[in-house]
Amino acid sequence: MDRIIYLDHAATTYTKPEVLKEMLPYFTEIYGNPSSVHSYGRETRKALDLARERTAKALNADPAEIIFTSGGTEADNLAIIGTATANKKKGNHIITSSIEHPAALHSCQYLEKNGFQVTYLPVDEYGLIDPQDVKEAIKENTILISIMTANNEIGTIQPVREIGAIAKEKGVLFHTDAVQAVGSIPNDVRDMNIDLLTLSAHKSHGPKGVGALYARKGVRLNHISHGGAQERNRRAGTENLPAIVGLGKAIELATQDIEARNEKLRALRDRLISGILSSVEYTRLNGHPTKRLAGNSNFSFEFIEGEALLLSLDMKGIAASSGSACTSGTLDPSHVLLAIGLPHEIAHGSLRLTLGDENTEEEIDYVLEVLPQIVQRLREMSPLFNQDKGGKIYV
Amino acid sequence: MDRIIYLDHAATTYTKPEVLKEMLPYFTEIYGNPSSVHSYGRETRKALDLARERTAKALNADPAEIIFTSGGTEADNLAIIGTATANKKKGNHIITSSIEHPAALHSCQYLEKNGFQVTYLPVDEYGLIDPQDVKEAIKENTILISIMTANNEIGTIQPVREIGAIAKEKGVLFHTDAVQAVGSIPNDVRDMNIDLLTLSAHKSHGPKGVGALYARKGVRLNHISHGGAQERNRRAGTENLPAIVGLGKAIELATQDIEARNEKLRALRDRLISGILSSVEYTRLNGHPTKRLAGNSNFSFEFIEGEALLLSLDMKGIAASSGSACTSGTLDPSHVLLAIGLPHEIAHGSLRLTLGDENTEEEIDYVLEVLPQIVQRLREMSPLFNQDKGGKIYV
Amino acid sequence: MYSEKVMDHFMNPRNVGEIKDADGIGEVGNARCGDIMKVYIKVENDIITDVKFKTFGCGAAIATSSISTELIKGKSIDEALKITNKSVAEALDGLPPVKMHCSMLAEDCIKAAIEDYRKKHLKTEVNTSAKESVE
Amino acid sequence: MYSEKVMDHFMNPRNVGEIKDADGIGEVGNARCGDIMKVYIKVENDIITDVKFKTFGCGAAIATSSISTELIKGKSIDEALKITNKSVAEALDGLPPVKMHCSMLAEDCIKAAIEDYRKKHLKTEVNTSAKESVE
Ligand SMILES: Cc1ncc(COP(=O)(O)O)c(C=O)c1O
Ligand SMILES: Cc1ncc(COP(=O)(O)O)c(C=O)c1O
Repeated sequence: MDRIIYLDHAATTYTKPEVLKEMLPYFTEIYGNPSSVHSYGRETRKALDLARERTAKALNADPAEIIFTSGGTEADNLAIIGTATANKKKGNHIITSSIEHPAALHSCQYLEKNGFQVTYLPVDEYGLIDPQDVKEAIKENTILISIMTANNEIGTIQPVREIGAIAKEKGVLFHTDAVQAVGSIPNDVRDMNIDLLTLSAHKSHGPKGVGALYARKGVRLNHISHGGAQERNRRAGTENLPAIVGLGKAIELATQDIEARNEKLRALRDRLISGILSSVEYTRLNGHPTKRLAGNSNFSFEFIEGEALLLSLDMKGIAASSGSACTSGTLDPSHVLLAIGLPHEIAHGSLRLTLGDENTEEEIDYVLEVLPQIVQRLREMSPLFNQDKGGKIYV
Repeated sequence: MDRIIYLDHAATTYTKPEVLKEMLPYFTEIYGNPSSVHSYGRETRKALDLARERTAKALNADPAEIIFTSGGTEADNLAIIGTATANKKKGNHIITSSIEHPAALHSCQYLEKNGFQVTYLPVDEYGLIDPQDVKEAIKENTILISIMTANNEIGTIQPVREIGAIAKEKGVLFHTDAVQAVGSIPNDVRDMNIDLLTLSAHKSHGPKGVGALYARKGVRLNHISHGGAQERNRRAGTENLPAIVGLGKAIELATQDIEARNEKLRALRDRLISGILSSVEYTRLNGHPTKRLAGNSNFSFEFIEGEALLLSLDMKGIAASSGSACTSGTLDPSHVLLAIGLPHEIAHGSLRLTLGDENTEEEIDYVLEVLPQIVQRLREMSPLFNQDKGGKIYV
Repeated sequence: MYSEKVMDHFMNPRNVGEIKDADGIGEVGNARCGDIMKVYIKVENDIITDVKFKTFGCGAAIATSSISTELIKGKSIDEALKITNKSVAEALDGLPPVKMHCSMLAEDCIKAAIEDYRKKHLKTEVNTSAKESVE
Repeated sequence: MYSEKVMDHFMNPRNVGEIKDADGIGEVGNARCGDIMKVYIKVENDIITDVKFKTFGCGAAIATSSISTELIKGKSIDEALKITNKSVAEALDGLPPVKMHCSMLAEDCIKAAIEDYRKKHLKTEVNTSAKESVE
């Protein structure tokens, strides 16, 4: 294989040529500072406005409700820390889940160190949150519920609409990290009673280093970056114009034809899932069988470790990722895999294959050809694996 | 004039074609996540390392001392808030100046609300800080001195080396915001005893939305963004690779041939300054006559308001900026102009013309031709101006 | 940022100047805040027959000064008093939100000039009667 | 990320397997942390004549297992004991900082196998004398 088969779309995606094309003039020709009075500045302000309109439209929001940030991480930080500190007179309790992205989880942990209380809701074996749990966790002093729309590792899609309805009924703010969901499932913030929503361009064929927070009009929000009065004083720093233009275009494209794209992705994904489950024993699919992102698959292969698997796949031209600790240099494997109940040793042997538009059936078939051999080779090296005893010698 | 004469380089600059060229592959071809194990990720990690080396080299720093951020604002926030909170056991007093960029000033004000004490040192009529003042302001509990290398409005260059020596002698951390200085004056962090230094790519012909903080090895620094463990756990969020590549290249270019570039800029700037001062009465140059950035000029024209001036210049194809409040929609004019002792009404009538490589003598001469007429026209409309009485009827 | 109409009134302001023997003069704003507007009116039979202004301020301040003088010229005092910052902004095809205070300036200044006219007018009458009684 | 040498030892690990009648067996690490290494040695006249390993772990763990077995094969026990995590990493042309703990695994495991050998060896002697005294 000369070409690389890229199956790591949940990590990041390439910037689409038509997106890049819209960005290019803003590097070298229309480069003014949008805050400037002169015509160079005004041109860029127009582009900023257009990107804001496109982003708002994709979410059924109002342009004034869109705040551009440096990415999903900053948007999550702003949503959680910004609302918590702005609403602390109303209460100091936050509800989130145990499978959020670190950008949300660590924001909550930061708040815990600063006088807030956080409830981390458990999930079931598929990674699903029970809306009833959310409802029961709400207390007098609850000010914010932050639950991701879809999980970045196992792809499980949460009952966002139900949670939104509960939040509204109880008068609690509801934030959702939709970084993985945008372009994969429709996100209508009005219809779903979402008060704050995080997105990031580079997960949907936009550029890296730019994201957005939708914050419903009237939501009290403190800025978390200190400096100029950009973004109506909600986010300081010279606007990253080319990237913002790219985000606008990418989100516009990503939220078109979702169903057609998903159909294709789902077919490929299901081919991959059933192929792997039927050809590799001691393997499980992580995440929900149907309530999952169309492009996401996530497996655990017993007796082997994820990074070794990734390296082996890479040697065969397949780019993937893992929830193994050894990919990050820490010792604990993915908090998401632990939260759905996997024992550490099985969580370590996980593999995430996330598909995108450009993947083909041939590529999937190639993966199905090489993956079983790779798993077999690693198992043969593993002291945990004993063919004779049916493999199950670990505890 | 069909072409626009761009004299707003301190606000932002275009991305140089050779910088953009290096960035392009990282949008569409080499787009992996640097944290990924596979070869796509490894390629991007290499590019990240190269950008880090280039940036470090430009400052005489070590690559491990460079933290990439989303811009100068975030780097200032990280430097000031990150060191203050990490060192608060040692003390809670910070020294800064009254003419810092809002990114630094507002970070200090945020800290003041959170239990820190801040001394805002005054400046003289040229915008200079007296190192003796810094020395005398240091108390038992002083943990940080943050003084910008060069001012973004009036271009005054501070005695950074002297301040660095004092900081070192007293064992206090020294941060400098060098956003405007990089590429204009050499910044050797070892030689000048700088512990932390902020830079931003878009001020030096690099892309917007990316900056860097140099933080000397051993400096205690809390991260201020919460999420992934990128940048050795000092800055969370997927690395903005194309922009970081662009920053590395831009900083490399900007720190080459500084003297040759400055010579040209200085000649143009001095032509502009002497031309304006000799042809427009009731006008003053703001900032230091010689200790100023080679490309910076800043004037106050009595009896008129800055935004009206900018609009008029814009109609003549000249892009400039002002320290007037009316460009920002607030009421108070630039805190920098007030700090150097200008009365409000004069500060309102200020104009900043900042030059770059591509400006020519012809452009300067054109400005010298149209500016006096514009000022005259606005003065004739102004109730403050009375030709007969020598103009001085305001109080 | 600005509408074409604003730019037109900024670049070609109508009624700039002073009226030496004005019947009413209004001055509002202050140099500290970056805008001062001064309006001079001539009034005959309750009709504003002439109006001039001088303004220190931003583009929007100059444009609103210009349009507001146009709006009241030839109008009766009562009609002129109906001017509001909204009508001024509308006449300019809108103003950016951060500039709405400039249209306030125009409204206030026109009203100040009329008040001054009325005061003087009244004063003249009072003075006249005072004079009469003294003589 | 990894040197060519690491990748070579990862893709073509030397001495993979088990020795049924090993003289010493070492096992370190645990599945919780994501790496377990098991080393089997045959010893004759104080010389390690054969060595095999099985490893559950990342690329670096497998490569360090492989190289460390190569490093001790044919060596005397004393020489083998001189192995350190540094020498293992150097033999692989270096390891990324976050992976240095993997080279610890190899060092510890080799030492554990030798200790096991010595214990058994000693035990055998003790047992022998015990047997003798019983008989
Ligand atoms: C669910 C989720 N939230 C937040 C982020 C952070 O986004 P970014 O990398 O743009 O900072 C990511 C991706 O890294 C993600 O998958
Ligand atoms: C001195 C100074 N510091 C900080 C900044 C902020 O940098 P950025 O726009 O990259 O956030 C600027 C420019 O806006 C500046 O001139």
